[in-house]
Amino acid sequence: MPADINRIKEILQSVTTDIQSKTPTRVFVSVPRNDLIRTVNILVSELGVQHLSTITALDAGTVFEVLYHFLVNGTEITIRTSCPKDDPSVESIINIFPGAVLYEREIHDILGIVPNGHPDLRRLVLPEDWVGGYPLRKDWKPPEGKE
Amino acid sequence: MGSFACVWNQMVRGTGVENIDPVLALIYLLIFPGVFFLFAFSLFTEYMDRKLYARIQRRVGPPFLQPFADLVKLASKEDIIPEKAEGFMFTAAPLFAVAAIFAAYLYLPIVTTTGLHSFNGDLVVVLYLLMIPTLAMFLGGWYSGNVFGQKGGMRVASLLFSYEIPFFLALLSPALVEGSWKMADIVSFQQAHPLALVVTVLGFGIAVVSLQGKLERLPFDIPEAETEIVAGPLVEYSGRRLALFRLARDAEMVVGAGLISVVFLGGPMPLLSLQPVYLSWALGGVIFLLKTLFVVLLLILIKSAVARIRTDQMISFAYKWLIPLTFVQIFIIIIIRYFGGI
Amino acid sequence: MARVKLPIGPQHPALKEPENFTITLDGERVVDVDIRIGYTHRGIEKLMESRTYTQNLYLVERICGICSYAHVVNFTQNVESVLGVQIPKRAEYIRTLVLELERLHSHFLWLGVAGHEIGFDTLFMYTWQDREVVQDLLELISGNRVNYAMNAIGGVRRDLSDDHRKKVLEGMDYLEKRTAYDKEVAINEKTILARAENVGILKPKIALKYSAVGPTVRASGVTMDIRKDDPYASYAEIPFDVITTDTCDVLGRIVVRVLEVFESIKIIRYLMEHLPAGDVVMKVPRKIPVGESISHTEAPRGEDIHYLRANGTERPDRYKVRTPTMANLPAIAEMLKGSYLADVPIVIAAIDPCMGCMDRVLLLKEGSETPGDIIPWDRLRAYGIKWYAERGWKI
Amino acid sequence: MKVPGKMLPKIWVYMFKKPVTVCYPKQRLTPPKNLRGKMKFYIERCISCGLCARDCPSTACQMYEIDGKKRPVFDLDYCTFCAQCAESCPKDAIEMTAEFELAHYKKGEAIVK
Repeated sequence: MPADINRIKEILQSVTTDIQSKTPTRVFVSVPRNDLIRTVNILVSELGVQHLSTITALDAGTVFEVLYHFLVNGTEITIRTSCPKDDPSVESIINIFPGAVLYEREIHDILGIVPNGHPDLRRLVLPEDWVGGYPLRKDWKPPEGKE
Repeated sequence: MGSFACVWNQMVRGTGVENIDPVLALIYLLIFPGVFFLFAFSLFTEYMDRKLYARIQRRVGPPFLQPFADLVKLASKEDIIPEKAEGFMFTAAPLFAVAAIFAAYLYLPIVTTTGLHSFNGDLVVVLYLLMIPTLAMFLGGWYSGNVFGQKGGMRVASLLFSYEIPFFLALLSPALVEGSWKMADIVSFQQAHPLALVVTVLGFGIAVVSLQGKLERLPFDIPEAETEIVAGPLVEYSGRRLALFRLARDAEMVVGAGLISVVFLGGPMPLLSLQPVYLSWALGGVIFLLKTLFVVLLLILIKSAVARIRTDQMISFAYKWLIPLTFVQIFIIIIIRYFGGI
Repeated sequence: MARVKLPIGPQHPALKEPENFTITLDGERVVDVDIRIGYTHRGIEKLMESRTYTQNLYLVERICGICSYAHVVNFTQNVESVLGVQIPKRAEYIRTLVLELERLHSHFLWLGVAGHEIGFDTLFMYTWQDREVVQDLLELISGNRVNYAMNAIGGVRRDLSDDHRKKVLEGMDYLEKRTAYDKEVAINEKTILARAENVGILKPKIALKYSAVGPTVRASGVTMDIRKDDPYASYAEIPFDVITTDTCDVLGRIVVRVLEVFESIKIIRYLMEHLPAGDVVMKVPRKIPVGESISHTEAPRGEDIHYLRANGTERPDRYKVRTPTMANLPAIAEMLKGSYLADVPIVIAAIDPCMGCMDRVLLLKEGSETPGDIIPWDRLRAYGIKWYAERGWKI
Repeated sequence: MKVPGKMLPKIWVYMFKKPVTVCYPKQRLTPPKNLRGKMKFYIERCISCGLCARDCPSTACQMYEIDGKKRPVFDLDYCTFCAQCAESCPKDAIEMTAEFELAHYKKGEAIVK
């Protein structure tokens, strides 16, 4: 049973009105990055969200977008937030969802977005002595002399 | 040469043949049923083990000479001794293992009722010699300087008693039946009273299961559990020394199975006194061989039907089931003897 | 022996793929686990940005060698959703068929691997023999055993003939019989029970806390199955049950997977009996309009979620893949703590890890060495020794 | 009943049965007809459109000048056998065959023109 879009609009009234839904099971919510933790908390307490599917980060030209995908009753609720390129950081949500620990390490690793408050920001997918920058940024160039 | 003849005379007394040529004694020691035969038979047992295991799993399995080819290949490979390894113990361990097994083998009554040399208590000597490869394994693993090797060595040492005690007790039960620690006496007794074999069936089962543990085969291959600690004590071994360890393992299987077939199944029994003497040897040898292979078959069936258990489970299995059952076996024998059944 | 650090991996017989679990042992007990991934990082997400959608079809497939089709279905569903097209019904049925066959082959493979991890090689060989039946069916339907190349954007590439249908149904009959026996063995063989019962406990609360997915959470009694929750392909029309157990241990994970095999057989029978007629593919434009889409499927290992951002060209702007193993990984550390060393392989195997899928993104060369250089053996060895020495490992 | 050695009866039966694996290359299994193996290229049907080379995900198929016309050349060293070229071809000039034994000694020997 998909979550009710009107219910989501109602509970998130105080945070944002930018809520889109093309199909019943996909909801996109855009929030400023300062309101991220508040939004997630509202979703958890009001809607009973328990499962974090993943975190996607991407280089959207002028800003970095970070998308948090939550799954509740078969509906994929995506919270979209963004951070400027000169200050690539978001609040870490691992206090609410400990399962985010690897996803946040991953976005830190490949895009250089710092999740503030994350206790363990070692490399995840790239080698520990990697110096080639952040490969998923659009301005990234592969090092010279690749195979 | 004189001493050989002396030994030989003592040995063949069972069949009533006197004054054998010392050359034959050498043949006995080196070719049949001595070192060379054990070597070939061990490799054959490994082949049988692998082939039947493969067939049970519906695979084709290795060709006949594969174990030999493996041995030759390993022997011709570079022999690496890790820097961290304790040189002497690490290199000597496989030699101890092989030497002990080959020595133990010579005491088994294979073609006649006695082995190369028979004396009171030879059963105990064979049991002790059979323990040396396990100790060599522990030392080799411990001194290899590798974490996995040490872990494996620890496991070898900690599991030692869980199978050695039931194995010792089970193998001593036929000795209790006969009242002698001499394998020649046990075999002769069994030849005289074939029904005595029935009494020790329980002991036979226990001995086979403990032998499985002794050989570190499934479900007791905990010391070298491949998916946990890679190869355990053998992790740093390579080339010749690994080949020797593997040969020791195969020979241990033959000697262990042979020992069980001697004390529980009557060894080369029924012994017929045929003329010339080598015919009766041959017959005894063939019977012994078949009995040994039967025990090996049991080992293979056990191996293919179970999963590996954990260290703690193995210890509790040994103390909860194997050892009490051996006491039951010994108790049965004492009662039967008390009432003069045998 | 005091505390020992045991490196399980990157190369270790318990792991079929290179990952590193550094296990701190106190005797035989595990006290701490540290996980390091990334050894098979291939840069697929980055690579996808430089390829057309058609080419990406085959790249996505190669994220994983086992659940490859779940990834392709996700990719095509994403692209179709951005395009706003509805694919023909028959195509949906065929996709569902291949998805379920893939689940069968993955679960059989897993059963075998689990058997191997606890040293039960005979079970391993028997289940893989059954798996071969599924593989032959997949080869018959798609033309290859592993990477099926079945999907096109807007449908599937190959149709199903009556002969194929008959063969699939025959195969299902055979598998049902064999799996009944496997189930009988798995829940009654004492040595398996000894190794699986009360091992790798994952309480439902912890499972939810770490957002675990798939059979791993279903074995902890959490009902979560994307096929039911958010039906894709033709799952909305098919009657089937979501299997859960509440034993929370490795045995539960075995039972869930074995019972799921029966469910898959049921689903495949239904599909074969109700296969609608019609086209299997429709024409779609090469250029995909601006838009974004999320698609998730219930891969054999759990929820597999993909995100696509399209920018109106022939190539995607960003493609994000999150494989089930990645979601289950944080839970492993919880399961391992306090268990025996001997349980480590089976506990790791119990989530059905597929490290290759997990590590997708990229790698050109070790960063500190000049990229493109061939590193000589002795330098590589010195580097390795240094690497381990820095982490306090004795080698 | 929960006992160790539950499989013993089956093991005993299988011990005397033929193995299910085959000794390749002495024995061979026949692959299904629609296997995606080595491709066959009908040059007379080719209209040099280059769609195959464009869609090839692994640069195995590239266009070269042959007898004054652009023709695809397939290098099987790179090929992933996805059959997208056969799919893309508007004139069905490319066909996948069931031939799968493609081992060769040197790089660049396995080429389909």
